[in-house]
Amino acid sequence: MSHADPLLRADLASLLPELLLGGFAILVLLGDALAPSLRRLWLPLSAAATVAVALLIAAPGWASPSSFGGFIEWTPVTFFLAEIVLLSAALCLLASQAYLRREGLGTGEYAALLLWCTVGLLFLARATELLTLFIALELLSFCLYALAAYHRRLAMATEAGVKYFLMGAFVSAFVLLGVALLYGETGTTRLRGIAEALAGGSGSSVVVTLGFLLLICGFGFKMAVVPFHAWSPDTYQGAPSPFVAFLSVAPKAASALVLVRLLGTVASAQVGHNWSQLIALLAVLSMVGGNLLALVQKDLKRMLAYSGIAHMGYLLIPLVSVGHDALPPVLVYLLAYALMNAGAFAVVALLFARAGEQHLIAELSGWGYRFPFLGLCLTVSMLSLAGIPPTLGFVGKYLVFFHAIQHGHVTLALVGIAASLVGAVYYLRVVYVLYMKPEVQAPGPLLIDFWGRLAVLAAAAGTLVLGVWPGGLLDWLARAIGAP
Amino acid sequence: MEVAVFVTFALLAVAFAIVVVAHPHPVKSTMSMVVVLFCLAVLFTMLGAPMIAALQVLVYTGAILVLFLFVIMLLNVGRERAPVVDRPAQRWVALVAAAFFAGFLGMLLWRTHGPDTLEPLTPDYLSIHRLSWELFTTWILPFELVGLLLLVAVVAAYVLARAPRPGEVPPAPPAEVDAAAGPKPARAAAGSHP
Amino acid sequence: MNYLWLIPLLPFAGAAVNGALGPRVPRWLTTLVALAAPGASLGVALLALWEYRASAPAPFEQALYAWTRAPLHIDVAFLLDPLSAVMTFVVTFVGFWIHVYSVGYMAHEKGYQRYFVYLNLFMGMMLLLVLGNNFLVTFVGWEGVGLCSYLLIGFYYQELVPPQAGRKAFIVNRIGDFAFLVGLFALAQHFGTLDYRKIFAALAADPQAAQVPYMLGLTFAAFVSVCLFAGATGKSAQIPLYVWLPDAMAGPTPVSALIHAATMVTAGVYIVVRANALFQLAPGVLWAVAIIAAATSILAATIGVAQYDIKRVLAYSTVSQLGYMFLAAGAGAYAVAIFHLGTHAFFKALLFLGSGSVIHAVSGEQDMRRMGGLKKHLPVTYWTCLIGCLAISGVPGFAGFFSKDAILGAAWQAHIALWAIGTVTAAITAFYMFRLFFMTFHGTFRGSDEQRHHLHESPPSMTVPLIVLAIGSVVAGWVGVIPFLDRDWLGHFLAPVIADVGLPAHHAEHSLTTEALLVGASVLAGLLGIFLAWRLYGRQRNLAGEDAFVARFPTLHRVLANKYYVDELYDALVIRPIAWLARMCWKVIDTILINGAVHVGAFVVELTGDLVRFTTTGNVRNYLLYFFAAVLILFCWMVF
Amino acid sequence: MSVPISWYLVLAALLFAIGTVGALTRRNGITIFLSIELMLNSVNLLIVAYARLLGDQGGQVIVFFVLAVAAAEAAIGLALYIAVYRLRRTIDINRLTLLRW
Amino acid sequence: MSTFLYLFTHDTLTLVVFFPALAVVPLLFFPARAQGAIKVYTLLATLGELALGGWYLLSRAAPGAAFPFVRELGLDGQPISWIARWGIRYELAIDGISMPLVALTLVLMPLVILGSWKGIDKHWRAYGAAMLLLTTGMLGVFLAFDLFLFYVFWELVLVPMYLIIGIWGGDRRIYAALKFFLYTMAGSLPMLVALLWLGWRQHETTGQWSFAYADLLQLSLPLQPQLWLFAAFGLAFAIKVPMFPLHTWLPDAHVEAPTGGSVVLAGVLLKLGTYGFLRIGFPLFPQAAHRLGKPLVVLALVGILYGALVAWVQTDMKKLVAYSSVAHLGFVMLGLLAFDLVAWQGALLQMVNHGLSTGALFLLVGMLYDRRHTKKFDEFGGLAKVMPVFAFFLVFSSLASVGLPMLNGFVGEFLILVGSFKSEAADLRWAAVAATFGVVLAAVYLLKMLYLTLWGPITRKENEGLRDLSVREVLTLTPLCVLMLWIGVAPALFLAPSTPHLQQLLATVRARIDGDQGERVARSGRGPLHQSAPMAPAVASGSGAGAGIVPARVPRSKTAAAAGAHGPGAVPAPAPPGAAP
Repeated sequence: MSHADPLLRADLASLLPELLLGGFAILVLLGDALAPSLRRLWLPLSAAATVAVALLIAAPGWASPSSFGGFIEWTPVTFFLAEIVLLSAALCLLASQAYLRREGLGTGEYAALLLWCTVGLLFLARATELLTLFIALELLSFCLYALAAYHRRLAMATEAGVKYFLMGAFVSAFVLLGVALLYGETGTTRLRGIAEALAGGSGSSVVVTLGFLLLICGFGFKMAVVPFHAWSPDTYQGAPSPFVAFLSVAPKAASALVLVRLLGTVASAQVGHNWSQLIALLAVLSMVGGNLLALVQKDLKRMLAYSGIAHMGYLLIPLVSVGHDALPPVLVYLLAYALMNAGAFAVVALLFARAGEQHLIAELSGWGYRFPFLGLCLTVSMLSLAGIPPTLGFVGKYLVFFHAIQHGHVTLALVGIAASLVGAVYYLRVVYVLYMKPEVQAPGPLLIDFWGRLAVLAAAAGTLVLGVWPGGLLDWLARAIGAP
Repeated sequence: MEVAVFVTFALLAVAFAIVVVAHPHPVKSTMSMVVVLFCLAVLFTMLGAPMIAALQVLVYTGAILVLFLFVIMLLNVGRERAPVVDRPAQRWVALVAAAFFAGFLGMLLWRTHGPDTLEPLTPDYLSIHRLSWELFTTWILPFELVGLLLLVAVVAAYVLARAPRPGEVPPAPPAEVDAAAGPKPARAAAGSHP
Repeated sequence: MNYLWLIPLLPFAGAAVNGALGPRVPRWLTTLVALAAPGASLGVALLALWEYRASAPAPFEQALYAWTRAPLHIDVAFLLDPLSAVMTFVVTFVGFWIHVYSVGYMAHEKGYQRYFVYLNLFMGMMLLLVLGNNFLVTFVGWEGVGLCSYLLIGFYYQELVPPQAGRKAFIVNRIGDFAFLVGLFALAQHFGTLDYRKIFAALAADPQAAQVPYMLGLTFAAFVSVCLFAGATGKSAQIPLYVWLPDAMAGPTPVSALIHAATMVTAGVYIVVRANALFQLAPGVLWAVAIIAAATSILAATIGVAQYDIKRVLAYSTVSQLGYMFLAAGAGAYAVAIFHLGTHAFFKALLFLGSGSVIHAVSGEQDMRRMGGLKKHLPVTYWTCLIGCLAISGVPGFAGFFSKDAILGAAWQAHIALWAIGTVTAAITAFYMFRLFFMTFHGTFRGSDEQRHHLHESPPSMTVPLIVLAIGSVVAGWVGVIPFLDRDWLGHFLAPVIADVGLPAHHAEHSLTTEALLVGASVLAGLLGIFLAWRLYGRQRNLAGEDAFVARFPTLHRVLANKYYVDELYDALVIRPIAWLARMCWKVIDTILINGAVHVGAFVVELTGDLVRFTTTGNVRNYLLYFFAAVLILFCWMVF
Repeated sequence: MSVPISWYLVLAALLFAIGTVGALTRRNGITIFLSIELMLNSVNLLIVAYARLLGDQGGQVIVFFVLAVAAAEAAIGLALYIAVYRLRRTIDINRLTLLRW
Repeated sequence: MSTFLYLFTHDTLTLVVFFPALAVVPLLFFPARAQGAIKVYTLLATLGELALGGWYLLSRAAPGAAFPFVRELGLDGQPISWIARWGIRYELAIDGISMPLVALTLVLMPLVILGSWKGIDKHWRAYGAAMLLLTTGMLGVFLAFDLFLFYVFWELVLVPMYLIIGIWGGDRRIYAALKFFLYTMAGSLPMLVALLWLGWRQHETTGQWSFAYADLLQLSLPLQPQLWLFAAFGLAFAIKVPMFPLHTWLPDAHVEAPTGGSVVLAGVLLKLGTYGFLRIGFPLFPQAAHRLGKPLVVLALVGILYGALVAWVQTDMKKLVAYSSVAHLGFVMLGLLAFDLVAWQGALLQMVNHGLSTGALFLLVGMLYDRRHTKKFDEFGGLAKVMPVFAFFLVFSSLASVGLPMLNGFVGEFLILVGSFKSEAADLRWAAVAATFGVVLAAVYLLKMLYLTLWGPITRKENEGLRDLSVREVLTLTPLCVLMLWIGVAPALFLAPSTPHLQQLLATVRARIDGDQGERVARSGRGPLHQSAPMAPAVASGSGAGAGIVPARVPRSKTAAAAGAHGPGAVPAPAPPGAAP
């Protein structure tokens, strides 16, 4: 460990988005305590802040590529991921307003926790050092635990929180073990340092393998990859629906990036030999398992949870052969997933009046006509999830499969499409329930507000527009990341 | 001498660790945990980390475990009524897996670091001054993060455990919600597949 | 002669105009259009023939437009050569008079306008068939007449039987058409064109080229001939596809006269003669044609003996007579086949129209057992029918005599057995025709009183055509003899159409003695048949003879009356198995195998999902264990 | 003689495994959480031992942070238990199975 | 952006393709209850599309000549890039092959809307939107000249059709809709993989990213990958066609779909499959197509006969017509697999024909259904008495479907069969003969339908008071019938625009097949097409008795074929002299 760089202003400046968001969260919290009557403002305001930060970080040159002595970095990849995280946070915040109002829940803490969680995610995405990674992970996890159980009056919500918490704590112990082993074997916790040390031949390869494996499993858990997925349906089902729009997207996205980093380190350090097979195995398990399990769900949220598991499987496909060109598919897929999943959960949040009960798909029967706008947006989300053009979901699938094919993993692509076929069944089920079944029951007392609609519209429009014109996005990624 | 101390505290730690996980009464578990942590603190000292040892005793034993005790008492958690586990498979698989894991990891570490010899402890290594220098320069970012983390923890704990505010809908009456009485598995629920 | 295309077009126009006018216009207008179209067509045809007389036998071709262009160029084109000239004359002439007859016959029917639309359409199609300059145009007409036949047989669509009969006719015809089409494909493949003149020119230029092995172990010529003849068996009701024709009598009687006696059913003969160059190159096929024709003729004739439905008797007679024509063709005497085609068109149309007149008179009754003694009520019909019967029986002086005699002569040269069958058939023909005649016109009326009350001679619109056709039935036979006092005038006229492919000519002149003997035998056979009929039916003036016949040969009668059970045989051997197969395809392959596999696949997927879902027990300790176990397993997998 | 470093490491592994067993076999939520704390602490031991082996004070810093995290975690976890207990009057994990399948 | 504006404001393919989709937008602002207005608007939109498209086609077509190949270019005269990163272009183009199908789509859509007037009684707004989107999708498939774009349109078609079946369908509509969707997906997903592989391969070979049809056409792949790719593409197309045994979605979809849905499904959607084979499957993977030709021919034949047989025993009118589609499309497939110009002409024409006649039949069944709410044969009989106009149209359309000369069906079938029979690229004589038997069966089942519905006495009281067709219904059917007759009487006019394009395509394909076979000796001097008569094999072989025809029909020598297969990169041998267009 070198004796370290002094704390520089430039380094602090590179924490701009985190500082802004975190600070804003504190302001919200204070405001909530001081002026409770303004509680309807917090969520839209926070969303606006998120959007503002999202716009702000697009400005060039405010952050150095690497700061705090190589603890965090700021690259186009991180930027893109940060945008995804901020986007899903904004959508979640917007969609939550109606839910929280309907359920009589406080908004200040909610907004603050969500913003802090976003901060944690940004750190997670940026961290290139294992301890920072671990703390960021814990930071965001704490927020997630609290938010999952935010609806304290609901048995389901608290149960979801406890389950998520126990799983998370258990897994974080393993992650920490992994960190410890890597630290012990290489003497450093910086990823680059680890790679260099390993390339230099230090450390026991088996122990290092175990260390990396534990980390990968840990972040696989966060991504809800089979076989580390079991928590996600339970948690999604119990947690507040609009929050799941965030929970199901942002942590997965950041963890995926961490996974990319870890795999990149592993690859450059040349430790262990069958990481590719490992990822391929996880991908296949997730695609097949997720889709099979989603197929038999009657609860919309659980179905979406399993679908999310399956999507993480698709996402892993490019990581089988991790390299520069694996990033665009992953990032685009994440963006697509963020938009369509957030859209879907936002609609769920708006359409299901009884938060403490199951969200049966059958309840939506015929509501496509009662709620033409929401129905249409949900349909768009479903089609995008199913990978039907011209949606961003399709573009994502296309890139993922294309990557697989370019690297000779045709079998993986074929498994992927077979799983997609199963996937189409349950996504379509939502569509047909919406439009093809006669209405069986009138909705309960719903609250469909402007912000919710805005979130849904943004998600659906984004899915479609980027699906039709993905060119700019892909060009940008290619230029920024320098994929071949 | 050192070996004797190590063996004593190690055995103690293991023994009480077993008590922690095996004792049916949470209070006893927690108290055993105190012993374990104390033993570990001793070992930390032996490893040249007196600062950590002190923190261990202060933070862990002094704060965290007391918190545990408070909560246990608050919730009035008694002995586990049923046998420790109700599904033998879970227990046996867990035991075998853990044993395997311990054996494997232990063997691995033993094999890897068995021959390693330790440098004698240097003052530098023991220096708390240097440690804090490290903490506030190299590790400043995690340090800041941990600050936020603690804030989050406070808020989160408050959000979760606070009493309902005036005007807020109170929690549902505490009812013994049994899993069996919960929502039926969706398979059995109404709705049809094509 | 550039107006040649008007001949088929005019009837089409008539159909179109009447079709467009609809059923609500005054009946006289419908009649006007309906008669004007074939009338004009007849006029144009006569004009064309008159003009053609000058340039004959050089064929006249007229291409209207290209139906398809390269790579397979097919023109919509017409051809006037001796063969089509004869056919055109027969079709337009007989057709026109049957139209006239129909005006009277259909006067009280509901679908008057529809009837004439169909009938005009038929005329157009038939003329397309005979005037077509290539196989395709002919085929268009060929299928077109089939369609009209379907529509006209099923004219009384509100009854149960006629639509079924129509369907049967169409489908059986289609089976023939299938073969015809395959023949067309072979021709197109081999020659790259379907033009008659190009094909026959190529054949004439290089007959050997058609002798190459092709399909089914046959030479090209044989294969195509087989296909065309198979097509002809459908259209011209030969074994094995003759079964539709008797059923086709469900249509109005003039239809039977026009389509199922005079014109459409002879299309098969026409096509065989048209393609004689190919048949000539396939002697084996010619034999087959002759044998099938002979068999058909005697089979149908014997069935005709035991029928009571007046139209059915005539139908079987038609089948039998068509067999005669094919017999001639099979014996290589193509001109003779056409000769008989022409004479038959007259006398069979006459007979059908006569029977129509009878049916008209007895209020739709068709069973001869409930007729009798109509002679005094229907004098015109009686006398014209007598002429028809005499003609078909081959009584000297009447048309049938000449053509039948020529056929038997050709058969004699081909093989004595063929001649023998032909002669026996002639006797049977005479017998059943006069059985019909006596049962209908002689004796006492056996129908109900109500029918008796309504007995009347038909209106002039019906009797005039009868008379015209009766004259034709006499005169037509002399055509072959008289015009230039050249025996076999028709044969010479048609000669350019008959291919000379260098094979030994089938028919040299008979010696005079042989000739005389043959003529004598055939006349004798006819007279014998007439005599027998008179003995059984004419003399006793009631049905005693019939009863005696039935009593004497009950089994034979049953077999004959049931048409040798051929329909039942087809039903059991062809239709039922195919229907069974179809149901199997549907119920077993489609529903059980394919859909079943899909459903089972879907079920298995869902079942797997349902089983796997129970791993998500809801107990978080299980989840922890999953994680832990997975880590361990993956680690072992990674390390070992 | 000094204690070989591998003894510490093996001890840490052993404690970690014991903690795992506790987490996997207990049904009382608090005991499970306690077991997880035990796991964390065993990792602390591992890190300190490694730090000693490497002669790197960074390891101690890590442990310092881990302690803080563990404390925070305890706060949240126990708060969650309280929330659950309010509704269900139990923190028996086996009974928290409203959400399943 | 300026390109964008330009494309939407000029007489372009883009406008033709996307006009219906644009027309959806105002539709969304209609109040849901204003069904009448929505209907009229939708009809006007489809008519507008017909006018636009019709103008586009007519202004470029010359009677009797080839339809020009028109490529959609940007303002700068360059192809328009869509996803530049992967060389994906927004490349629309039209030629004589797609033109008839585009025209068919344009003509059918207003009729479909007219035909749905009464049958669709709810959610007209959604129905109109789905139909219009469907139009865009279908036109897009026919006009896309970039494979990626093709795929996008291909999938785009799926959703509206799924909704149409599922929302406005019969009792088992959801099952049918899902089946339709999943079958199609099951085909199109492997196609996507194959497509991506192809794009990658293109990049590997040329260093350029491109999915453009013209570029991929240049890619000569070895046999092995070709086989896989063809299998993947072929699966997608075969499901859409549908070929036996992948057809079972069709009867369900047809039976459950509303009238309009059935018409579009049979009229246009099925053609996507055959068009795919013709445009993509064969030209891109000629050797593979040729290798797999035999099994495919067998499937096509089975489809013809099996479809006909099963149609025969149906008790439901729509199901009968649906199975008849299986048979008819079997003919098309046979024609395509013959690799013969005449057969291809016929196949292309038959695609249109089938769209017209089967479309009309479905419309008629729908009209009956509107009146009686049943399609079962038992419920009918003797309708000709009460509904003579209906009877006329039903007979007319059935006869067209049966393949009666002078109507369109005959032309297509005749050309297909002649072409298959005389094809030299594939030995299909017996197949053609067997297929010809399908013509007989067509008569069997369609006449059965006529018999059971129209003829005989009226057996049910309900049928006695049935109204005959209204003016609207007659207007719906008349254009179809006019076209059926027109094509039947003067097919040359309809064949002319596409023949040169087909010929060119065929020459490319044949050249590569021949290269694969390395067996040009036997047919030296003989082009794929005979234009001069007589050109009997006998002529080629002189008067040597019987020997002339044999060499041309010699079964492909195994060794020669294998040699072709092993050729590295399978460089296509130069075309035989006659094969060049």
